[in-house]
Amino acid sequence: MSANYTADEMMTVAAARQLRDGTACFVGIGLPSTAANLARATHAPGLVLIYESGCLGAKPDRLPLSIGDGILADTADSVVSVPEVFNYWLQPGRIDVGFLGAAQLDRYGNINTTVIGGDYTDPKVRLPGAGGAPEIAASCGEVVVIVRQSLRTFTERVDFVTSVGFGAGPGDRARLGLRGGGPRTVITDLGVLEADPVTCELTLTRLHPGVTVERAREATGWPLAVADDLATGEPPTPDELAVLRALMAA
Amino acid sequence: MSANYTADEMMTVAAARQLRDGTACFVGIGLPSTAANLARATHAPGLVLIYESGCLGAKPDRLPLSIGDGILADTADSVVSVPEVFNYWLQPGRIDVGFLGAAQLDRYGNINTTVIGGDYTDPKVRLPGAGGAPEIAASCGEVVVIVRQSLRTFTERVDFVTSVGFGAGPGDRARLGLRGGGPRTVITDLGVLEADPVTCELTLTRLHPGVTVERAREATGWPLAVADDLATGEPPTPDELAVLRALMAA
Amino acid sequence: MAKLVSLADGVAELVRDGDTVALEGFTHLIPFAAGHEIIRQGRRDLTLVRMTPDVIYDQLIGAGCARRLVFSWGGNPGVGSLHRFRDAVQNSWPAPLELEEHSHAGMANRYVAGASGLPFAVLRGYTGTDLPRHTTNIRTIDCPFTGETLTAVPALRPDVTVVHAQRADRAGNVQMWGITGVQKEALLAARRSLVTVEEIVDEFEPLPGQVVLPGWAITAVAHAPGGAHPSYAQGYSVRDNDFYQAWDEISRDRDTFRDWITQHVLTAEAQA
Amino acid sequence: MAKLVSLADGVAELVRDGDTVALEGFTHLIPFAAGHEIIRQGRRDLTLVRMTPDVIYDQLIGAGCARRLVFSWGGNPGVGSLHRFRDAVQNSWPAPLELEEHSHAGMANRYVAGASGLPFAVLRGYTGTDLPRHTTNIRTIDCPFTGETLTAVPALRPDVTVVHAQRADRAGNVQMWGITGVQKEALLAARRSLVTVEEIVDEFEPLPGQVVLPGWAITAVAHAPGGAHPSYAQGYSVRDNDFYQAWDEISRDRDTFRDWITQHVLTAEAQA
Repeated sequence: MSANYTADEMMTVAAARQLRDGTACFVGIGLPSTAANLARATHAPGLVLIYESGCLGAKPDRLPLSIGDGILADTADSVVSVPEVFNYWLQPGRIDVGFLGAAQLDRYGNINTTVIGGDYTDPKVRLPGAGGAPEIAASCGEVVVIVRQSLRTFTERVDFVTSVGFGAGPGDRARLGLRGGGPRTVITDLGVLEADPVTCELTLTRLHPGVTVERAREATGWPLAVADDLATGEPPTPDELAVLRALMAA
Repeated sequence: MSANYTADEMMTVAAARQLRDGTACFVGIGLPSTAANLARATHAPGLVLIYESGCLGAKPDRLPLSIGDGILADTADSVVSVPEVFNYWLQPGRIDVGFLGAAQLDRYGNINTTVIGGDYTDPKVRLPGAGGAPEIAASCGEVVVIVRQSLRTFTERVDFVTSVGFGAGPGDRARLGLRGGGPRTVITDLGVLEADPVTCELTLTRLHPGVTVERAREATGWPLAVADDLATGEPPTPDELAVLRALMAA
Repeated sequence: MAKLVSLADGVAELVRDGDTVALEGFTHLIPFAAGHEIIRQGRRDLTLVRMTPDVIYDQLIGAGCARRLVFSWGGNPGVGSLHRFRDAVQNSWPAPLELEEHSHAGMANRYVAGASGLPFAVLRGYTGTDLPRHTTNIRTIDCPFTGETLTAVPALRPDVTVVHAQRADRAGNVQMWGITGVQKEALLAARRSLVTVEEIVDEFEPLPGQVVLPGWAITAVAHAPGGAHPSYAQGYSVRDNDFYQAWDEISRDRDTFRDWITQHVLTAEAQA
Repeated sequence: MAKLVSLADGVAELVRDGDTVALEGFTHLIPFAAGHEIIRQGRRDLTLVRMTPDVIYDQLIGAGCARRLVFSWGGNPGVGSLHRFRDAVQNSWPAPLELEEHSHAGMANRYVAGASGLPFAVLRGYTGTDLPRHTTNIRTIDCPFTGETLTAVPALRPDVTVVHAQRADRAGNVQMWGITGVQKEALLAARRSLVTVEEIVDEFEPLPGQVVLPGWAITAVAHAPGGAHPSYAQGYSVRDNDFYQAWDEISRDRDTFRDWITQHVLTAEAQA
């Protein structure tokens, strides 16, 4: 079977579907922004996009190229200062969904975007760091992670905890005083993982069309939990694909 | 001698003269606002007027009737939120002069605008309270108090410390961590008192024309310190009077 | 999304007996119409919160709606004292009024903490004054880096905040401009919110100095043209300074006050 | 009142070896021209502070100006890594670079505390992450009212903050609009400040979304048209996304980088 769409397109469409109309979503640049704008252009026209540059309710008609793209300010309901976006909007838990990427992710959805290998002061690879992620992970109603699944990213243990998922398991978020719901969903190029409500462990619940459980297991650095009722997701609709490609081309 | 001006006019003119061009002044409504606007219309065109409603650099061409008068926002360099005016502008000590009134004042310039007589929960007279005054008194480079001098206002002990002057005397402001210079000058309808640099006690240094030391002593509820080089101030100039009366009439 | 409601329905649904209620507006944009509706609906035992309880709170206190007042400056701006406020404090009429008293800086920061989802705010304030003697809501806190002692005040979290603004659109977004005071913080600090507006429009014209509050952060919006009177709404009305003067006379006497409330509030129709 | 100065004089007078320097601007209004002038004047041992050290700090670090970096996200936005930053961290080239690393929320609040004259800020942040293991500048603090434990970070007080804005008037007042990020706080937190502007005008036309910084709170203003390139100044220029892409290639190799700096910074004239 050869699909007429790429794995990245499937991942973006699956992420977009995750967003409900009328909710507020804290969006980073790249895959999250693409998915959120796709959602807004398809099933969720009332999705409120919030960018850490201070743009509340941005309505770009093309994909912004940075979180400070002029089109975000031009189309926002309100442009506020960076301290305000974190203090008045993110911190009190007003934002329903936070979208995060990851360089490394563990089975409890803890995220590393800081350093890989070596130690902190002498790392093998120095990554950009935290940005807004620690507090997005802490305070949003729930977190959706978008990341390509591979042994490099899905690791038994992250080298640095930049953003907390479920910590070491059940009860940890409450113990740490993290008030948001945490990384309930991880969307990859292979399928969708959801945090088990009891164990908090990321569990494969859906495969994208044409992907096998074995391929997902091989791309995971820990023994992957698989849902009993593992489903196969719907491929992108022609409409989703058309809108996504138009967004990417604009 | 019968002057062609009132004691209140003399007081306002004396207060206006206290303000140097190019400084920033935190202004309350009433006598302080009148004096500050008189200064701006005469010798201090570059005086920066700051109102607690959030108006920075207001340039009203008539006297505002409240600290939230529309003319303040219309003519301000910048209108900011109330939290911002207190946190970013007043608290860090950016404002050179704070202008305060008083219902009671003691010899160390401590001010009461809260309750008079009885006790706090069952006062003889309930006054408006603190407003911005405690932090103006704490944080401005210096404080100028404008108040009519009488036994009722100039009291041995204030019934309630709403805003701290020099506390109980030398060293108290530093001990309390108050970073502004405190009430260096008190302008009354009888003359001008200045805080003694050593004792911090308010000392009569200038009388308005036609006022005697005896009258000032009789209007003071403590043994009034009088400067050795007590001077008599200049009466309002015709220009000062004309501008003041035009402001009051507009 | 904010619901568009009538003022009467908005107050009926959002303001409840015993609530902690903040009506904010710094001289400009004071929500008088909403205050009158609260009086008309006979709310009782309210904890009224406001930096500058002026004529609107004098009316609510005199009408017997309040049990407690949290504030920083209670006067009739540019005129003098609030007689109903004084009568309540000095003579417990029509009911005793508990006071919790702060400075402006403290109140503003308490709203900021509430809006920020923090339990307290830190400031340089109150030190050396008698204010901390009369409430447990002014404490000290030490800087964990320098050891310096500062002041802490607890967050304000009103059950409901009511503000007045110039415009809303049909999605319940709110636009205000001119002196916008502490309204954004007071609204975001509250569990529920009601915004009365001069006008409901299809689309906002962007304006210098505007503050836009997203509809998804507001509970309800009510059309109440002239709802700031005798305060004003920049671009729509000017302050009725004569009324503030007249209030001094009206409010001095209990009977005159009661007559005024009966005539101008109780038997008046809710707007819109 | 802010002095009007040339960019070269402004940097010479306000930015000193060993200083803690913040160049702020959130994607929009990044003060590149000022950064280049700092490189040209050969400043050394700077502690560079910035929420998002991107290409401008990659250049300063690669040129050997920095000893230390205080930041929350170091990357080339939309492109990838900063190669000079990585080379400094991983290989100490051209000099070792100490890091103090925070989150955006932490950095933003550190500037707020600095602007507010407070020694520290309180937030809900960092909890459970590995960030507090690597600096003593992330601590806990207990609410004196609820007992809840929160996070404290110390105020940022740069020796000098540099920002770019659209306009100044002849009194040194500054007007910026669009995404204004954390610039007001960064500027007010600093002991000295330099603002570069696209244009100097007689009078500002009021604009929606504008932030006006009074000249009396600014040390100096320099006319530097195009001074945000390859970032942008809304109303004056658009972001040069191609340059950000090209930087990835230029900065990958030490020699290519040195050649670029020599040609485009060191031997270029200061603007205006």
